[in-house]
Amino acid sequence: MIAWSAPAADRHAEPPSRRRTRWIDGDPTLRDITDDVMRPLTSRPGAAWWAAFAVAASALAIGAASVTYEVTTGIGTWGLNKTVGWAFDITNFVFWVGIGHAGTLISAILLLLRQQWRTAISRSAEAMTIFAVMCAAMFPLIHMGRPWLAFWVLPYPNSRGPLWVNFRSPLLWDVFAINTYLTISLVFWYVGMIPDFATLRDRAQSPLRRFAYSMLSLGWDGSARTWSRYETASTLLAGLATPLVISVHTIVSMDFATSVLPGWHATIFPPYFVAGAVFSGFAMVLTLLIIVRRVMRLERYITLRHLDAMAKIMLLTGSIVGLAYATEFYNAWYGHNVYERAVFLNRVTGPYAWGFWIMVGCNACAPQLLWIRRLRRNVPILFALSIAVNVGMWFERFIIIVTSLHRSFLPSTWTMYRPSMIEVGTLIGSFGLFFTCFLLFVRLLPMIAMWEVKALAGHRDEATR
Amino acid sequence: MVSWQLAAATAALTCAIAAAVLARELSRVGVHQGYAPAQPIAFSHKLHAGDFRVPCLYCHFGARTSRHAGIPPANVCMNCHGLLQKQTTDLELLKELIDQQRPVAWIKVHNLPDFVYFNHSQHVTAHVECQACHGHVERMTRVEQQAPLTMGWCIDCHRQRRTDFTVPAANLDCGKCHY
Amino acid sequence: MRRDVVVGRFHQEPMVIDAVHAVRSCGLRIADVYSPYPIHRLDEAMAIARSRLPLVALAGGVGGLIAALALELYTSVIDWPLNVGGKPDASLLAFIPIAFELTILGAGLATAAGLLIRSRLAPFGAAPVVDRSATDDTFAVVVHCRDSAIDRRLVEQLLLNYGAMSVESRGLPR
Amino acid sequence: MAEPLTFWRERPEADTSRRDFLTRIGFTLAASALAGCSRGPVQQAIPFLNKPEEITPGVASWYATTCGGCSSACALLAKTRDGRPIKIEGNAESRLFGGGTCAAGQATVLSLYDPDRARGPVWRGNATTWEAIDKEIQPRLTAAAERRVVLLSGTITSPSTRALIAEWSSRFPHFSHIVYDAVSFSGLREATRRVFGVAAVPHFRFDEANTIVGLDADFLGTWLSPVEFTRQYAGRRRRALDQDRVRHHHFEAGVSLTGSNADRRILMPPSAHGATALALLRQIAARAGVAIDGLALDATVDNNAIAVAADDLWRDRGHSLVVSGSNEPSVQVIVHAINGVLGNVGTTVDLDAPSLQKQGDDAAVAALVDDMERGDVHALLVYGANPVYDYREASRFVRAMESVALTVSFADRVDETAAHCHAVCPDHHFLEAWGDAEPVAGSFSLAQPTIAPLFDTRAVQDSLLVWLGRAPGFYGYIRETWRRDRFPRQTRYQSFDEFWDHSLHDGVFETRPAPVAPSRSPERLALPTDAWRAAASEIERGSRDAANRSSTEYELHLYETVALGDGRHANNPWLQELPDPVSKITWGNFVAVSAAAAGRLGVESGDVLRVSSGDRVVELPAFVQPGQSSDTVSIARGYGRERAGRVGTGVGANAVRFAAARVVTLAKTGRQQALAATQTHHSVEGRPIVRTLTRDQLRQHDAAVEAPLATLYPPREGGQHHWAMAVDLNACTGCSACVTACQAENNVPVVGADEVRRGREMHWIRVDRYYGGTDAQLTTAVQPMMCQHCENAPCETVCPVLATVHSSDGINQQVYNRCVGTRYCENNCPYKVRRFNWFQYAGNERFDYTLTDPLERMVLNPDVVVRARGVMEKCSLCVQRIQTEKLAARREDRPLADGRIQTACGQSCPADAIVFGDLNDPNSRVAKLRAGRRHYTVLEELGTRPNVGYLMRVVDDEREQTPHTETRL
Repeated sequence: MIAWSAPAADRHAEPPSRRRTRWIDGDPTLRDITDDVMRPLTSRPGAAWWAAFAVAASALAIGAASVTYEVTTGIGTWGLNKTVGWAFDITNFVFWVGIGHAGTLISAILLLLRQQWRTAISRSAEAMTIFAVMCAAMFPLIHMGRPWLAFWVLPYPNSRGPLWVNFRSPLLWDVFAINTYLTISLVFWYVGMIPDFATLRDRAQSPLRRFAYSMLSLGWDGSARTWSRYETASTLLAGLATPLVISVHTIVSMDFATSVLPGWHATIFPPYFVAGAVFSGFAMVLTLLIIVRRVMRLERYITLRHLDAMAKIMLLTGSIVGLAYATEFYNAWYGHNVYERAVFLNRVTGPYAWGFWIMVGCNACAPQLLWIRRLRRNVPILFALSIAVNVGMWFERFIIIVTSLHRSFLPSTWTMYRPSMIEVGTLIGSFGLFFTCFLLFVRLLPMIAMWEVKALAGHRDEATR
Repeated sequence: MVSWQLAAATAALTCAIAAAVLARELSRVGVHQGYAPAQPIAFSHKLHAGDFRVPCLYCHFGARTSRHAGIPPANVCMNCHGLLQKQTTDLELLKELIDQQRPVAWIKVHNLPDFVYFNHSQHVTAHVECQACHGHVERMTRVEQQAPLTMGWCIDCHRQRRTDFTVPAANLDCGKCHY
Repeated sequence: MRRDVVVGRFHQEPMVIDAVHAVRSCGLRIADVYSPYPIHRLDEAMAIARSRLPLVALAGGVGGLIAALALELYTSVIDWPLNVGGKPDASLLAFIPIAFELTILGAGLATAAGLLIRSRLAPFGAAPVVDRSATDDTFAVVVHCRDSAIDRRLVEQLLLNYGAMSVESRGLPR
Repeated sequence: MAEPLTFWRERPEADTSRRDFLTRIGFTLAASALAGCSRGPVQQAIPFLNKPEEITPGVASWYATTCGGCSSACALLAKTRDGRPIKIEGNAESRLFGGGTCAAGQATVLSLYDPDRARGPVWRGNATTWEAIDKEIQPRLTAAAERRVVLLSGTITSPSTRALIAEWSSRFPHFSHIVYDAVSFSGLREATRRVFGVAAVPHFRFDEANTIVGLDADFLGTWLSPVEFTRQYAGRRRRALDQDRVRHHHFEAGVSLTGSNADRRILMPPSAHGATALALLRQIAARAGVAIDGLALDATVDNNAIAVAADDLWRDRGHSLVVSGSNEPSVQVIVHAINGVLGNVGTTVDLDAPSLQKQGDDAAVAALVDDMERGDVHALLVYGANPVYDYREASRFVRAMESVALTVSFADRVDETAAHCHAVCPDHHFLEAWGDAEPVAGSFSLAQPTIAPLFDTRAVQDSLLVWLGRAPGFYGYIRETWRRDRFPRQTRYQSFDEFWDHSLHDGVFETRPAPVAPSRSPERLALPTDAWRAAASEIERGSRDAANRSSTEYELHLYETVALGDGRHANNPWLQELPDPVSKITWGNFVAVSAAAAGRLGVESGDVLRVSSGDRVVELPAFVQPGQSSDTVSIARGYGRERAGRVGTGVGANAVRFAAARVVTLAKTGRQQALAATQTHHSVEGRPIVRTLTRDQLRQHDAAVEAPLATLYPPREGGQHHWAMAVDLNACTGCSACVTACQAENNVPVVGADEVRRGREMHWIRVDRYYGGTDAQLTTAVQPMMCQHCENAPCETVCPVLATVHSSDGINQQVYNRCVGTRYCENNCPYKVRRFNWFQYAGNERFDYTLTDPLERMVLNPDVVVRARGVMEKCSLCVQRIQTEKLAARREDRPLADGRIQTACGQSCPADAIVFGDLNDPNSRVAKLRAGRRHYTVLEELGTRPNVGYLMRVVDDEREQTPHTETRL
């Protein structure tokens, strides 16, 4: 027979776990969420945004000028020499790849781990990943002596025999790793945005926007069947992205680990680099979100609890990195290899020791402050720390690359490296590119996954009914 | 229903065709197959090498000993034409140039990039027919580049000469031609 | 136009679940439910079959793996083996990273493609159904009532009882 | 003419006009477009109009000639391609010099194409024709004939030219020929006159000497005849491997190439030079039981070191040798005395066939300047000398020139002296001219043109002939002198033509000369003579006032560098960028100060010092030179040219103006000028990179050779050959001839001082130099380092595009045109021998050295591509030479004999330290050497398995020459 009346609430009592932390402040209705998230997209950008955009764009211009000059004149415009073949270029590459790791980590791994707090930040973290990987991919390209022939690293049939590529070269592994990572991240990001595009489409006022968003939304209608398939897909992609993200930085670390140079040739590199990547990635997410939540007035969704959670991860990964530093030195001492020892002694006491100590201070020591709960929830402190970690992680790569190269096996070849203005300009430019993209992102795309937050809110309704 | 599938299909097809065309064009960059420039003196290989059966190495004697096959100096022409009565405008031009002590500025037909070291004598020593690379010059009134002269084309022959033991083995080391 | 479905609009997830249960226990068929976010318990409520996307992903992955190994082995063992640092032509260890990457790539792309194709998602795709707010804050339950034996008013009443904000009888979407 | 080597005979150079030459190389210009420049849309091929028999485009021909790079006059072979000389190699036929050359000799081929050469005769600053200038000069000469005409020349080793000059003396009663050497040996000549009664420079035989004591004589680098001496020295060391030991004690103030090779290097300030010689004589005499009075023990010298040296000398008496670089007759007298007492005269000091390589006469030059000032000289012809640049009183010389009615310079460019002359009659480059030479009495060599003159120049000898009123044609003149003087002294050939052709083909003709010195008895020499006593007291007087020197003053030690010598090569980019064998500094000279002095002055390397003596001042950067005598500063001469050309002008400062000064004062300027050094770290950090072996160890386990390291990979099957190289560290002196030879052979770019400072020099082979020990006992080790062609090359694995892979015959190949320039290979190379093209060096005005000017591009080797911007390059083991020899063997259907293939570095090495060959041939030299006890590979623990190996240096005492100890250097 048919039950004519609505059933009693207690039938829907939620399992207590759901109730433990509340990841949204206040209790916005679903529509409030839509409104809040769409506000930046509909309202006119404020002065703060324009100022930020101006700075980012001019940085990008500096970078463009530097790269143009370098590509047309020669790598000689950089400070490299016969002994130090890589410095700023690959340092920046590894730095940006590292940054690019938090995004996928947050959305993929935390999704698998059912960490609900990721919902508010995953979208912007993924965006950050994409932009960071773009910046990273730029450097292997422009560091080539003849970048216009870069396509030779691709195995395609050609009229030279055909002459293929060297699948034993870690640089080639990089090519595949970075491109795969970029592709999968883009797919993951886009698929995640389809339902939100639909929302935008249905809310859009101007026909142009409506058309654009309906193109992007691929005709999404929110049908239950689609949703169910959609969730399977997201889980699958997350499951794929997780090993991917780890493999990518493993491969990047192999650029060094598979070489013969003392200070590069180390089996510890893969885990060490992955931890470092996550570390720097979360630092960058923090830096960005602390600004964004303030500027975009999204404190309600990106709460102090979010910051606290990220701080904990920084504390963890930072400690792993610190341990890795220690291990390297232990091996150098224990291994009794004169070249190895010399390199590590040189790192601590040599001409680049200052960089080494910046690295240790920022990466290993500073994050230890995060043991204190009060600091984890103190926004200015967190911000300062996240900046420090970014700086420190850049120096980590610089120290690994330059101090191993400039004094390796034959003392007769020892030299010093000094960056040229062009290299500095290129570094600035990469930041310009990154922030320009990010600033455009926050204005053109929903920087919080509406449907995911709504799901949270919806469950919350249930829980509190 | 149909609309988007159709659209997608057409889009895919267009891209595929475009890519194919592009690839084909790119693979021909720097390949001058069929290059047959007009020469200052309309010398006919068909006449000399074909009809009169003058051996290639009589004029291009360099090929025996040198990296360059060489363009015959005017005095080689005169070896015969000094005696022959037949006169043509081209021959007069040649004689005129000789009188003025001016060498003939021929146009090179078969050009290799500067980063390739090709040695004629090496191939002559290995009994490679001139025609293997230059085509049937003895049938050409105006010489034309018949082979693509791409690296792949060289390699094919070198590979084949590694398996065919009736001929001197060829080498596949990069450093054989690139240094 | 024929009015062969009844649409009930809800504003809260739990009521939707109940309504769906109720409707189906009446022996009525749910055409579909449109919601701004996935409702997990709706799957069993509507008895939606488990997706076969994992198989697609597996296929894609295997394809990528095979393609990668084939490329690496063909180019560096069969087509043109070269002496690179004295290493063997088939340096399988060195081939692993790229093989792995292409596996992931294949699987990932296959998954995405599978999703889009199976759900008919594409540019110029069909416009949404019931109303625009279904992607915002409305849950729309669509009940099949093509059978003339069904009394639509009873169905509408049922939905209203289960907390629908509004109900309407209308033609099938699409 | 079928005789290839004499193809010029039928066409004396005068007939060959420039255009003719262009026709001849016409084809090549197109071909060198292949070799050098990028590829144009339409390429023209311009054949010969009338092909000379001997030239086939693309085939190299070789001509024997004689080096004009300095007065050593080494016998050479010049390699010409399509009519252009492109490479210099030693003439292995030569008994004196063998196949080796020095760096400067290698570079002379580039100076042929120097765009700054005079393009034609110049009269009073205006270009003119030879006819016109002859009309100007000849009457003036005849006018001056009744008065004084002087030919001021550098040492002339050409007997025919000397004969011609003799004709002048007969034609002009008041003509005199005065020989002026910038670096003079007249002290030695004078001493020989005093002791032996003949003014000559003995011919030294280091190959006969078991113990050598050098007093500030850089005989391996710059002194008298370095190529010959290096050959003798290395040969002696090689023989000593399985014989008794050889000892070399070297006393010097600055660190010279020779000093850095010595077993024992002892500090000796210039002021103690005489005293040291005297003390040595005293010790030797004591051992010989020769009673000498009046030689007091001098406290200012290192008597212990001298005693050790004396012991060795005495042990090897009769087969030892003492040489001194001093230009003081008194000192050289003492040195003669020492050699006399030791009985070395006749064995290691050969006076029967003396050296004719230095004939300068300082007294005569000084007198000449006085005469000129007095206006007694009416015509001055300057040939092969540049007194305005390098005469100790240059300004005075210039003033003196003003009072000469006619001054003519034969310089190849308008140099400092020519600029002050009325007429400049540019001489040919020696590669364009006929000539002959007699560097050592009885050893003759010929020089023949290898290219028609590039410019409107004329051989000096032709000018002299013309002005004598004779027809030009020095070629004929040489033939006549040879018919007259050389032909009778041989019996092998009946007809002169036969004799001439063979001499020209071989390039050398050797015969024992009639003794030039009067009969003298070594016995008499073994006793004190008046000459001794006079010299001794002279020295004692001298060293007494040498002692008083204020504390702010430093003794000055001027020296020649291996690269620039006396400065005549200053405009040669290859030599300017050649790292000094000791300091490793390029592009300019510096003030070498000891660490102690640097501390006192508060300066570091790179601080600019003001060096002054009286009113003469130069400013130069300081260089803290390990092993520098504490109170002495060393400055290289040959720099600071004012009219060398666009490359050499203004590089460094001219230190010759201090030649008169004994001491200088130093002051900080506060300015900085980074030194363009190619090596900035000097300690080997205790790493087993340059290995040594004591003679005992060598004897004990001669058989024992370590087994090769295990490898995880299955061995790859190799090809027909397995090329390998062995570098003998026991023979290598570090002279760096190989560096320039490689640069010439492989079109290696010159990048300039700034790029060198940035650590971007492009040399494919470098000579690493490590210091050890202390300033007082400096130990030095050198190691030529080029691509090691590893079997398991780290560079190959990491290249993404297969631009560097291994060849079937063991060569690590670099494919420039495949390279995309990731520099990963460079990073992963443990030896850091790869070189990256940081800029576009060819055809780039910013790098206008050797690859830009069309004239200079003619020196390019058409068989080696010029690398483009952004690609990696490195040593290819001269694969082009391997190809050529393999092809030749195949064409002639003969096996490829061991030793036929020589890499450029190995060929040029005067010490024969670099051996190349095929390991698949167990009897090849290299295979044998690699099997020997001394062989090792650098960093073998990395498992790179290099095909280039090294042979350990053999020492008598582990403490000597092994800079393995941590040092502060």
